[in-house]
Amino acid sequence: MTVLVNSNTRVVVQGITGREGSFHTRAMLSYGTKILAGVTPGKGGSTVEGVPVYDSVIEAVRKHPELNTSIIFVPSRFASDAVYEAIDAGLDLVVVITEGIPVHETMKFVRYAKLNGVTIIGPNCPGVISPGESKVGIMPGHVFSRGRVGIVSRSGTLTYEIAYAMTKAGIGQSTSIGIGGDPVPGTSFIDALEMFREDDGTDAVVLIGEIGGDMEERAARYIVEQEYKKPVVAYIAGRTAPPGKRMGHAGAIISMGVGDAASKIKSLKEAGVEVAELPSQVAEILKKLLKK
Amino acid sequence: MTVLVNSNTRVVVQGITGREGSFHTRAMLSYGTKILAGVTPGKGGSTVEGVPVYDSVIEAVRKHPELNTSIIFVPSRFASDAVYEAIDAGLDLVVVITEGIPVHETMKFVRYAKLNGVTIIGPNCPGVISPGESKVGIMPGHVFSRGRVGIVSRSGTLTYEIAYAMTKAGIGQSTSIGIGGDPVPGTSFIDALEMFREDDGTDAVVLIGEIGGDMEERAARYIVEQEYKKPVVAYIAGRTAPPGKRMGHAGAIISMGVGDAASKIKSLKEAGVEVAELPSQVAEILKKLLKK
Amino acid sequence: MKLFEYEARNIFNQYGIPVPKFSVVSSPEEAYKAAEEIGGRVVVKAQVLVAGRGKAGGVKLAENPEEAYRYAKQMLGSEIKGEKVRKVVISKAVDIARELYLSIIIDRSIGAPVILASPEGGVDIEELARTKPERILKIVVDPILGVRDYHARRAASFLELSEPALKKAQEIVVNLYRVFENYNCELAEINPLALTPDNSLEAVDAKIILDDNALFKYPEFSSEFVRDLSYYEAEAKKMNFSYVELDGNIGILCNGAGLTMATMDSVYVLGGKPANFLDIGGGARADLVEKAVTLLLQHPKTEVIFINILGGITRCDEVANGIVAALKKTTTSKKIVVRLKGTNEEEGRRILEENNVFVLEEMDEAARKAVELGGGR
Amino acid sequence: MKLFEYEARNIFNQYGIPVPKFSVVSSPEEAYKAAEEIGGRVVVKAQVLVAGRGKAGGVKLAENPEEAYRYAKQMLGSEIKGEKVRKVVISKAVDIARELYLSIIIDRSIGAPVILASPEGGVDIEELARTKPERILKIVVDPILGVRDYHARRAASFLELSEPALKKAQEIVVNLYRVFENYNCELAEINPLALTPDNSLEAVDAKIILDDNALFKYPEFSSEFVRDLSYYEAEAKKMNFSYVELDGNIGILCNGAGLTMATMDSVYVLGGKPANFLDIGGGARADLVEKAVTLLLQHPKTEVIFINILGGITRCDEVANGIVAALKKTTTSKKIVVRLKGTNEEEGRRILEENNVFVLEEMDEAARKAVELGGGR
Repeated sequence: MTVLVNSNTRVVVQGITGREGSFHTRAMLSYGTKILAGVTPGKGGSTVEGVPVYDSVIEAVRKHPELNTSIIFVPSRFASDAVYEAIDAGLDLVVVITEGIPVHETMKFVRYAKLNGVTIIGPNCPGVISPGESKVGIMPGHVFSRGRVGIVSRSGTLTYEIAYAMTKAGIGQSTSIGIGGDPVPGTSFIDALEMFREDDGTDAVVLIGEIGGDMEERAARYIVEQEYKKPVVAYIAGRTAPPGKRMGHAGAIISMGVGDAASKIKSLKEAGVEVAELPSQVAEILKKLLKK
Repeated sequence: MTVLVNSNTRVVVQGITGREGSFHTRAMLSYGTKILAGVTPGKGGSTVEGVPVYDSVIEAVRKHPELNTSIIFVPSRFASDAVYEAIDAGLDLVVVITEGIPVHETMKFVRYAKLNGVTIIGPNCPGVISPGESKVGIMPGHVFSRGRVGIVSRSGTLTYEIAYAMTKAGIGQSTSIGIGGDPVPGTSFIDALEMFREDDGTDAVVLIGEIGGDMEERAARYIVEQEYKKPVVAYIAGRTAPPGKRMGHAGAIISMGVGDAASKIKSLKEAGVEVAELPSQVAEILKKLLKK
Repeated sequence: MKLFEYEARNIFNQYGIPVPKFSVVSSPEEAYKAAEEIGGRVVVKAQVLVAGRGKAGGVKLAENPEEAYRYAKQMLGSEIKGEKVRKVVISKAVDIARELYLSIIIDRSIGAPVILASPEGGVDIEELARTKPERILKIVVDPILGVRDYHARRAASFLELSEPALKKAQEIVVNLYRVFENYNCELAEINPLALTPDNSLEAVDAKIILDDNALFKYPEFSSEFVRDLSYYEAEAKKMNFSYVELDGNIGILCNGAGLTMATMDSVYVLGGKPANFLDIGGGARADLVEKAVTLLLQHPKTEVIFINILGGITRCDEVANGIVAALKKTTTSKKIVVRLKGTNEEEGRRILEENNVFVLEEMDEAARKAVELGGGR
Repeated sequence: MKLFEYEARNIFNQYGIPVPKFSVVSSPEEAYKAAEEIGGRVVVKAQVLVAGRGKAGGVKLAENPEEAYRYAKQMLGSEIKGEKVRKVVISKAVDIARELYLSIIIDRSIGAPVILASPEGGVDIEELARTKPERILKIVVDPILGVRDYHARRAASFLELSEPALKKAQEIVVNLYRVFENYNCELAEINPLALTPDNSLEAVDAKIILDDNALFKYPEFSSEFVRDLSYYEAEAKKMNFSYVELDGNIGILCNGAGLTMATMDSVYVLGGKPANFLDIGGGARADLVEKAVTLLLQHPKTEVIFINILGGITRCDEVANGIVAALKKTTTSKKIVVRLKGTNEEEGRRILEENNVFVLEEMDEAARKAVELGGGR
């Protein structure tokens, strides 16, 4: 089994006619993702890569009642509206690729989604892939391979780096979740750990964190408190990052004394999580752990 | 059994130091309701009828973690704030006695409560009583008696009239819910019917409706669609009310062709509900039905 | 509370909803001047709150200021469906290519605002809902979220418009929702929303109903304008009673809206005809009861007064004292039937019986008595 | 983006948060005039964005206009912790009975705004959180609900005030939240909030940090004021790169924030010292790569440039072309290590090797090579 997306995932692409939207629609389709519809207001009636385009999500859902997932490529100024539209239309999972959404807007739609029982991945994220089943995101599909290790990560390329090393080492993935680099993500490390705990297709979890906030520390606490059974291997980026500087991601900043890598690494180690020093070591540690 | 309130109900009275609040605190206490705390901002530290008063609901809840229910007597301009405060403090049931709350505010807090899994009774309602167990409201307790018929009603005095007749006829009540006379109530007839359906202490339901809106018609539809098993007896007030006029309650108005008594009576009869012509007949019909 | 058209137009103007140029005037001379200033053809519209003023002659197209003067003169001071015309609106006449419909209402069934849009406006929306329901789009808005662009886009695109009117319609939806929310409206309606031959939009009529419970937020509407109330309605309002006039001869006075309606209905079911609905609310004291009874005693149509009180918070002795006080101040041939039940019932009964007022214990028998005294329908 | 104190003060003024009378000036003469106009003792405050200006001599109490002139002259044009002082605020000196703390921040852990209040202000809140956590009240606000009166009452009552300051504090909480929300703040802070001997309140300092992602909503802050950036930072910003200066000699250029940090860290773990963080983002074309490489080639501290690209959307051939173009335009003695992996990897490698640029396949070995060339720490 996998989490979040699988072969039953039916996708609507919001912002399908944009450059990013159409490019990744093609890439997702060629990976095998079932994309039934796209939405761009005012472009209803056209097609992109053979996918019918509608003016609104509700229209798409009426025409394709099997739709359960949205992926959003809408520019940041319009992205929140797109998220609410997806929630309103009754979708279960909304993957927000868009970078640069004001955090006040994100706080609101994340909270609203939670109250409505809708899962948000992102924003500012690469999306979710369950190798061989469905890719709802912008990651290069070929670096992933089917298997039994879950990945949850705040970063994109670094995840591909680690997944690629895992794949090369013969360690496949159940699902890789990119929760995104924003300060307030729709899905947190704890949420993902919880999903993987319940998933009988996942034997171990790779957690790829970075500076900023205390999500890693909270994950560590969760692992201890819940006596998390599946082994977790972590990598934390940003040990050499100076305080007060935003390192690429909106959320990657050590501020007001919170968010440095040392504290995260310490917490995770104390929770029994093996923390890799180099990205390449993640696969090595997994190999050792999974042999047991 | 009963619904909504019972001997485990622990009440905080919001607006306890006001005229209404203190009067009904005394009445509820003498009925046997367990009132642990009252709240009036700025009056923390005092007592009303021996009940300690706090400045905020959260404080009351910290001091009395058993609290699960609030009853609100706060004036209409401040009532919404009081409702949000009760929801925020984690109470399960909020009974809003206050009349005159703008419906835009009610719409919002009712929706918000629903999303947060909190039950609202009212606004503009007499509250809830489970005779012999708990009275969280302003109704005269002595007209009710313990028994196995549920009452749900949009009105106050009319309910007492009918309950009084039932009591005189030896037909007691499991719980009587006054959902209130406003156009957007926190709990609807359908919600109440659902509660009574699940309650093994309730054998039949009395539904007291009135003109305005289509809650009675929807209840009738629900009874048909759900093949409601328990007998329902209804009384609808306002057959002689002219259209376009507000009959006392904010919600009691026939407008835009919707809400007249005839339509409600017709729908209920078609759903197999016996509809009394006079309030006194409700008890008579119940007697006949319960004999079967 | 329904606003006058010109009040609603002023609000629309403030919120960026396009409204034809207009003036509100209260004399034919002003009407002439306004028509002259606006130029071209104008519409003269009587400012009344009753529905259907158009068919009743309250809306006229004037070709020139002289005609505007004449129509204004006809309308001002006249009555339309019983309502006196105190002001008229002089409004630039708009060329209409097509009439659309747009409104936002509170849908009681779902407890949420609903946007209603139709490409076929100008007609009665209830009528349209019956005949062509598929021509009305209904969009539910989450009240805690408010209107969003995607709602506005859906509503606008249902109106069968092309750019630039399409984009303009989206803005109008958002702005109408802002009006709806900021003024606590039960209804904010544009019918018709006119599409002009040059592909722009104009709100040719404007209708706003405010929630009475929110009126305190808008003092500008509560007192400044006179809204027609009868003497009895005005008096009842002063005392915070709920009062509605009916056609019969049996005056009804109770505590609680539901009980008052049920009492009214019982009288009817038992063969009588209620003269009014008068709910004095819970916990009323003697002085208020006195005023309520006095009001009904004054009313010419009321022959019998049926007072039905179920005392909970309300104390029967207070009620009795109020009734007696009212009777002492008036000499009346009207018959009074009182049903008293509840808190301090015995004391109340004693007070009344000492003053020769009939007291019954059960509602049905009291209603029967009232009908008997009233002589039936 | 952090606002200057005077910008934050102006916002507070607009939102009804009491601020001592002040002027912002950029010459000693203006300072004199402002002090004269305000009257009495004034505080001269250097407008810089770095923290701790008080201890660095950036805040002075002036008894009279002459002193204000002198302090302004000292401060203007000087540097405080490396930041040039371009403006000073002349602010009425406030008599302080007690210093309070009030702020609203985004709490990332819970994804919601949090109101922080303490009766002990004037000190560093992080310090207070360590030493006396029980003296800080933390109120979580539901972002879709916003601030409510009950939040404001709780926060205000924690400040140990009596009326009328208590009521005023409630208003300040509500208004500060409005600032926080309407300006998309990461932080809106009043520290200290001064309680004066006459029981009123004044925001003696004002701190606002805006969310960079929301800056487009506030063009008044984006360009009007110069914020200190180094040449390299300014250039990187123009091209939309994420760029941060570090202390070492190995320049880091990658695609993706996480990978850039991991590359930086790997260099460090393997014994080297990164000179910067430069993330060119996903899908970068040759011309952008060229500009990024050129930037690092120009930087004096950079001796080795380590380019680590994992191509997904980014194409390795585009990257290679960019690198080659940059190298062709400059004569440099700097050493370049390239790790290329992913889309069009072979083509990229070919292009680079034809131009005598070192290409490695694995990140670790490339990092080791870079450290070796950089000579270690």
